[in-house]
Amino acid sequence: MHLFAQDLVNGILAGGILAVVALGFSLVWGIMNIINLAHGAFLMLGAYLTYQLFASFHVDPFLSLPISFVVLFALGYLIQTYLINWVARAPILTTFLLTFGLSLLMVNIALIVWTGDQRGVTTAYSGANFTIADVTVPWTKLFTLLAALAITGIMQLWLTRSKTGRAIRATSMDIGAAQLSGVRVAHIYAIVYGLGAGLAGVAGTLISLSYAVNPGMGDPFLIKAFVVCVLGGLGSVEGALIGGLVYGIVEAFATQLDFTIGTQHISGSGLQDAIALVVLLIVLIVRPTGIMGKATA
Amino acid sequence: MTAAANASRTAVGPLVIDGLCAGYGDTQVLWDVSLHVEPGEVVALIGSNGAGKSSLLGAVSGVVKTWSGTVRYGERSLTGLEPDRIVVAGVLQVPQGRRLFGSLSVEDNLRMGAYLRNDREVDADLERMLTLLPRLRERYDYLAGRLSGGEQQQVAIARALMARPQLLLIDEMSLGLAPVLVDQLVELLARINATGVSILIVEQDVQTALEVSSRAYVLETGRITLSGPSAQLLDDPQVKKAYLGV
Amino acid sequence: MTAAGQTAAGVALRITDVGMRFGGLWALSDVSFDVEHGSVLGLIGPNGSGKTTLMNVVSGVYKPTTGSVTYDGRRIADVPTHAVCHLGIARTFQVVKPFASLTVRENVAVGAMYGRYGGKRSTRASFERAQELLEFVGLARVAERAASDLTIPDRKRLEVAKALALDPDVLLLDEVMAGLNATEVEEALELLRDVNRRGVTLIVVEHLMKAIVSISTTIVVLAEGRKIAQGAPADVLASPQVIEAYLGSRWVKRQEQLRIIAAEREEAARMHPPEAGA
Amino acid sequence: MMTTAVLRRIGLGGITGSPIAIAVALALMVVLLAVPLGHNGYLEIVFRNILMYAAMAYGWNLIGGYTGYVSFGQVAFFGAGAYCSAVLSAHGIDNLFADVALACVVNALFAVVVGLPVLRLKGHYFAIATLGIGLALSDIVANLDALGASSGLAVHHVDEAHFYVYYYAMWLVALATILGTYFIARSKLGFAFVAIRENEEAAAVLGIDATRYKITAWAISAMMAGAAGAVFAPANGFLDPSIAFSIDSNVFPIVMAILGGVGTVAGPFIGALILAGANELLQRYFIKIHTLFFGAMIVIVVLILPRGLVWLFGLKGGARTWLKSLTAFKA
Amino acid sequence: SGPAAAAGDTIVFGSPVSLTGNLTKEGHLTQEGYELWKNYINAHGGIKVGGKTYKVDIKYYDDESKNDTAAQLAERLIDQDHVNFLLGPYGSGTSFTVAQIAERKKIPMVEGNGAAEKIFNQGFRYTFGVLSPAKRYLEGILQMAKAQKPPAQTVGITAASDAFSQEVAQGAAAWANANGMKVVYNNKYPDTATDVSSIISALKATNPDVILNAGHLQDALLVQKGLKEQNVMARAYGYSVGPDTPDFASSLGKDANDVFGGAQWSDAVKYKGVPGFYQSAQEYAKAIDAAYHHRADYHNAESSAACLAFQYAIQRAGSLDPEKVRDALAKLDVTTFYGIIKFDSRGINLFKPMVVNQIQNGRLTTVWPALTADGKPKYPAPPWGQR
Ligand SMILES: Nc1ncnc2c1ncn2[C@@H]1O[C@H](COP(=O)(O)OP(=O)(O)OP(=O)(O)O)[C@@H](O)[C@H]1O
Ligand SMILES: Nc1ncnc2c1ncn2[C@@H]1O[C@H](COP(=O)(O)OP(=O)(O)OP(=O)(O)O)[C@@H](O)[C@H]1O
Ligand SMILES: [Mg+2]
Ligand SMILES: [Mg+2]
Repeated sequence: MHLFAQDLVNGILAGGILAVVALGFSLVWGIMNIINLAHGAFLMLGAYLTYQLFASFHVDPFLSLPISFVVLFALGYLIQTYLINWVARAPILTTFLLTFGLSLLMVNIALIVWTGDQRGVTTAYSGANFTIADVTVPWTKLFTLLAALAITGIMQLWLTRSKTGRAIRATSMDIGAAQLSGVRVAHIYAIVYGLGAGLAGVAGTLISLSYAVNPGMGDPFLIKAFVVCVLGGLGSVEGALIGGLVYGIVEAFATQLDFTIGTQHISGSGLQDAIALVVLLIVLIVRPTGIMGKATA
Repeated sequence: MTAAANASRTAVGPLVIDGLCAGYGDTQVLWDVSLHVEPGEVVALIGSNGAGKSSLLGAVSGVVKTWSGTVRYGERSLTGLEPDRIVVAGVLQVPQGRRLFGSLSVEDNLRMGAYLRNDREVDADLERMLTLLPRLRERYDYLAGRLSGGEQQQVAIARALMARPQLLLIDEMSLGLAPVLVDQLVELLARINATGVSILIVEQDVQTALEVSSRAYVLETGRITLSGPSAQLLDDPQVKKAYLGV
Repeated sequence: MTAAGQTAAGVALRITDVGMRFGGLWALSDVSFDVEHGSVLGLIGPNGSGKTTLMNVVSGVYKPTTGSVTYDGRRIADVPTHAVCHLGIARTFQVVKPFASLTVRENVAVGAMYGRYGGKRSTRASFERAQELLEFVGLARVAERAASDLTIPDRKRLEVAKALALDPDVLLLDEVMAGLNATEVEEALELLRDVNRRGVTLIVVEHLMKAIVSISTTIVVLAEGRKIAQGAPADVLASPQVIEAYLGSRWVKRQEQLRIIAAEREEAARMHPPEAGA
Repeated sequence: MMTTAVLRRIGLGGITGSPIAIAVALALMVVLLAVPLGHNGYLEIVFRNILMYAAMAYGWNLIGGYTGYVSFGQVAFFGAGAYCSAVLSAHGIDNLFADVALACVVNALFAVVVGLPVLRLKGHYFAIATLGIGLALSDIVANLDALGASSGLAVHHVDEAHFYVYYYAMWLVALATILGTYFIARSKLGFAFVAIRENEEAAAVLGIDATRYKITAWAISAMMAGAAGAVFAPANGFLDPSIAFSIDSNVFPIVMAILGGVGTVAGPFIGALILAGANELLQRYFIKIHTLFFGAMIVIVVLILPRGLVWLFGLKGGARTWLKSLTAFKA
Repeated sequence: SGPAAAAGDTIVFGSPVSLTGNLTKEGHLTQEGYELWKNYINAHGGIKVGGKTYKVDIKYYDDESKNDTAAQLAERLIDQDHVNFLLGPYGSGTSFTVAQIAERKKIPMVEGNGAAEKIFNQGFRYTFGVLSPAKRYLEGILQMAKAQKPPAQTVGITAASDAFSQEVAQGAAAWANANGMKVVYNNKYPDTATDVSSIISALKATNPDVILNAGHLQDALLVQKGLKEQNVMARAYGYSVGPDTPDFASSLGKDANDVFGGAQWSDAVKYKGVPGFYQSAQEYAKAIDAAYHHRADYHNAESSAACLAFQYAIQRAGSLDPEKVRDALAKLDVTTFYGIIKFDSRGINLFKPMVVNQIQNGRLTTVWPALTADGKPKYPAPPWGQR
């Protein structure tokens, strides 16, 4: 029972981070129809930025959250405006390839700048924790979860309530009609891509607190972002949050599973990914557009 | 942010198209087209399918690139501007096929029409639209993509009106609409026009088009072949034969 | 003229108490009527009254929430969408859906290959049939073009050709004449009459009253998902309920004008019998 | 209807493909017959991999290009095919024909079983579900001791002197996928696939049983990938999940197809040749930063040739058309 | 088609190595080890082979940390670049696939970075590994813990799912079982794990005396942070890979203290090598520091040792003929700064012991076996926050 509660907590805490990772990816995909393979690289840059600020100027990682967001938003905005925008309306596979190239570029530039060394952000309070009812909760992860909730909340409000948010959603449905309503599509796209990058940067900052910082660190998160955003429903903010939490919890519980098939003993923790993916498939079969996805007209 | 939003709804000047040529890829579809719409006027553009009517409206609203010739609106040249800049200039298009934002609610679609406006009267205008088109009030929270064809056409017109345009370009307004609804829209156009908005209307229902307009142009395979007061064209034997099926 | 194509007798389609609900909205409720073999049924009604929805129910795309549709006694809801055309029912889409990257001829040929014969017709025979139909609907001149290049009326023609390629007994036409001008509508009507003469039962949805009146044997009027009138064209169009819900006063006025013009012409013709015309 | 919109934007060409492109592809195939004569084992591997990726690209093209179901899971079939060979080898059967035959049978069954639920999904959801299948299968194999778990299995292979058999076997698999694609594209089957891609609802109304044909396309494409995997395993001599289900084998065929030109018969080949050639040169001259240059190259190619390399061949109007193409997709 | 004779009077070695990908750091350390040896040899005149002196050159390619790429590049080094011999890549997976190519092409390879015994159980004749096998990596820590008072009695193991880590974990579990310790937890996590909290929760619930992790640097960091976050209290914490690499201490700061690491080598070992290269660990460490400005790490040393195996074997063979050099390698038995280099019939070096290091106040100190140690193990570990 205690382990059950602990796993639930572990899963929720891990899921919060995954939600932030998936959020920006999901928006860019859902709104611009671009599968942004550079998302992992943005995340990595966010983590390095946090590391560098921490190592050189002792900036607390939580304080560098807004810095990561702004810097990566700007980077994303520029990349969209000067590179991706040239093929923004090209088939989805073309932009897929372009972002693949961009990702290789950024990862390898990072490799030159920071080398392949593993870096870490270890603050004075890192690892600090409290225990209630036998369940241990690390403070940093709790704050990370709260930050994730706040970020998704703000995003959700902004997308549904603000004028720009509405224009973003409209543009995702019909570029031509949006233009005829006075929307400057290139600008909207740059904002969305910037947002995606900015959110990846924020995720990178949060991740740097628990995960080793290195140039290739984005890859496993990118794959999880794929799954989480589809699990929750593409382009949906609540979807990313719920998808992230479901994924985190499933992974946590998968760890404690054990199978025996004939003489073969299989531990669930080795199968974490497979179990999470089977859950994804089941969800999609029951709800073909994800947990929060709406069937489009 | 925008001139259009806060400016008066009276048209700033005539729309003057001069020697316009345009096309898609290598195929030219418009040949040396010249026409004008005076402030406060309702002008109809008629022609058979594929004549280039939609392309002409597109060239004005910036979605079709012009090859040569000019489009001027009042003091401003619209030639080669991006569509969103043309909206800023006060020229709004109701596109053929409605092009609603399918997964946005009716309300959000209407609010998108007011995207460039920063004034405080947006809500009041919204209310006015709902009074004008009561069906929209019933469907206010619906996703636009779920509406029937006719309901969608109403949303499309209302959306354009939400921008408080000075010149409205309407493509195939009556397409797929019940006769009773066409009546309502015709009245609606008259009322909009009465507030000083000029209208350039493209219509397959030539009868209706000529009834609501004061002047009309006939476009045939990309060229203007005939123009004049609508009443006169209604009686023109050529027009009768080709477009009215009489 | 309206009954020109009536050959076989008996009920082809029987629509019984059909209701269709989307979320909280009943797009159709308690709709019942029969369609005779060889007849032309005109289906009209205000926008959003459920005409397209009914077409979707009849063609097996939607399963109705209540009631049933039978074709020659068979319940359509029990037949998967793709197999409905094996029964002999074909339909067009209001929003035309050509296979954009295929040529016009290929579009029609696909229908011929799979349609009524469920993939048993050979590729060659299918292309031959496609060619015949393209000539029939007047698209032979653009047979090699990509369907996405067609103008809207040509797309509507293509839509009809595709449906005909299924060799249907019943053809459901959803606003295939919208966007055509009066002259083009005449041509289209001629085509449909021809189809009907060949024994195909038609259900026609249109907002062009002139077209509906001139082709239908019976008209059914829907409003807010309910049937509000059914009968011969003249009777239905005179119904005050239909005028109020659908036709509108301007239409009535215009009809009045047309009748006066016609009467005047007749009068004039009586006074001055036509000789060489003028 | 998402799928249709997406795929229309992919800009897939006519159904049968241009005869010139097919001729180019076949001519390339004939030239490739000569590779083993050079007695350069490395080049042989390079070209064998090109053939392998090409076979997978054609497999992908059938379900992703023709039928409109963009799959990121072809590697699952590749891996399954590879493990078929490994298992046969573990049972003392070293016969490429048996390997390929088993891989085809197993993959066809696998495709049907998985396809029934998965092919009900549309567009992005389908893509990710298929990505998931590849990852999950990799994970599962990594935990099965019978398949060597994560430490892998040695697969028996012939000695150095006879190594060319793998090359020619892969050549035959690639040829089969090209010809298969060509004939399917011209058949009734091909028309059913394209109709489903363009509009599944409209296809159903024309009498096409979408479920059945989607599964057919998926199964054939699975066999294509599986056959490539079945030849790869003994040629590589060793198999572990990271090799059998590598991201490269998943992404490269797609990258090659796009770089060369999606929906063309010659595209994947040209794409594969250019990628392999570029990689070769970059590895040679920029050892430490070759991946950086590789990334830069992809970015540049996409920006200057957004429709793929093959598009250059049919270019009419020279530089002017090309300049126009640069802004064709601009937002 | 054998390789062409060395170009002019240079012996060319080839190595695919991880310059990018997730083993980049380890790949760089490997390359440093190779380069240090090459520079030493060339600065000291070269290698004498049957009366002629050869300079050495090493050709590298980037295998991107991918098993199949490594094999492909090995093939290229042999067929295209005509290298004389192969030096191993980094990692067991890549070493395995490259070994296969070496076998097929009959080109000897000596590797210092693939410790999985699976590589040596295939009957390969041309592959030699200078390192102790994977199963030994954590044995030393268990021996050490068992020798403490009171002796540690229970062990909990977490392991990455790759071949090397799995062998390490199995080796440790087997040793523990054979020596009267109880394995209370033994579970694996995927290589791509981004969060290991639940494994740690389960581990914590079994309350072991010794916690071992078999994995690589990246997951070692993740696990160490996780242990602190969940306040897991054990007497000793040991890693197969991690503490020996400077990154471990630099990224964890104080939290890295008192952690044990199994190592192939440390700069505290006291071997006395034969002439021809740096003869002691201390000289070697100084040279690494001078060249690369960091403390010598065992990846450096084992990589240099692989080169040394070739150096002595070539000298003894008196020829560059692959077959003769292979035979000389098989018979090799020398002691170097790195320890004894001698291969069993399968080609792996079972003759060199491992050492145990511990991070004490930020410094890597060798604590086991007592003979080579330059410090005493700090045991049991103090609670978190007091390090
Ligand atoms: N996006 C496009 N690409 C290529 N050709 C086009 C495009 N749009 C229209 N055309 C062609 O341009 C010509 C004029 O088309 P346009 O839509 O302007 O005519 P229209 O008069 O509006 O006809 P309709 O009554 O059918 O709306 C037609 O031949 C059409 O095929
Ligand atoms: N898939 C759907 N989901 C929800 N509501 C729907 C759906 N399809 C139609 N509706 C609703 O059902 C009602 C009837 O729509 P339908 O398309 O059948 O009307 P129609 O009579 O064909 O109108 P029109 O003449 O404008 O084409 C409309 O109010 C519409 O909003
Ligand atoms: Mg038009
Ligand atoms: Mg309808």
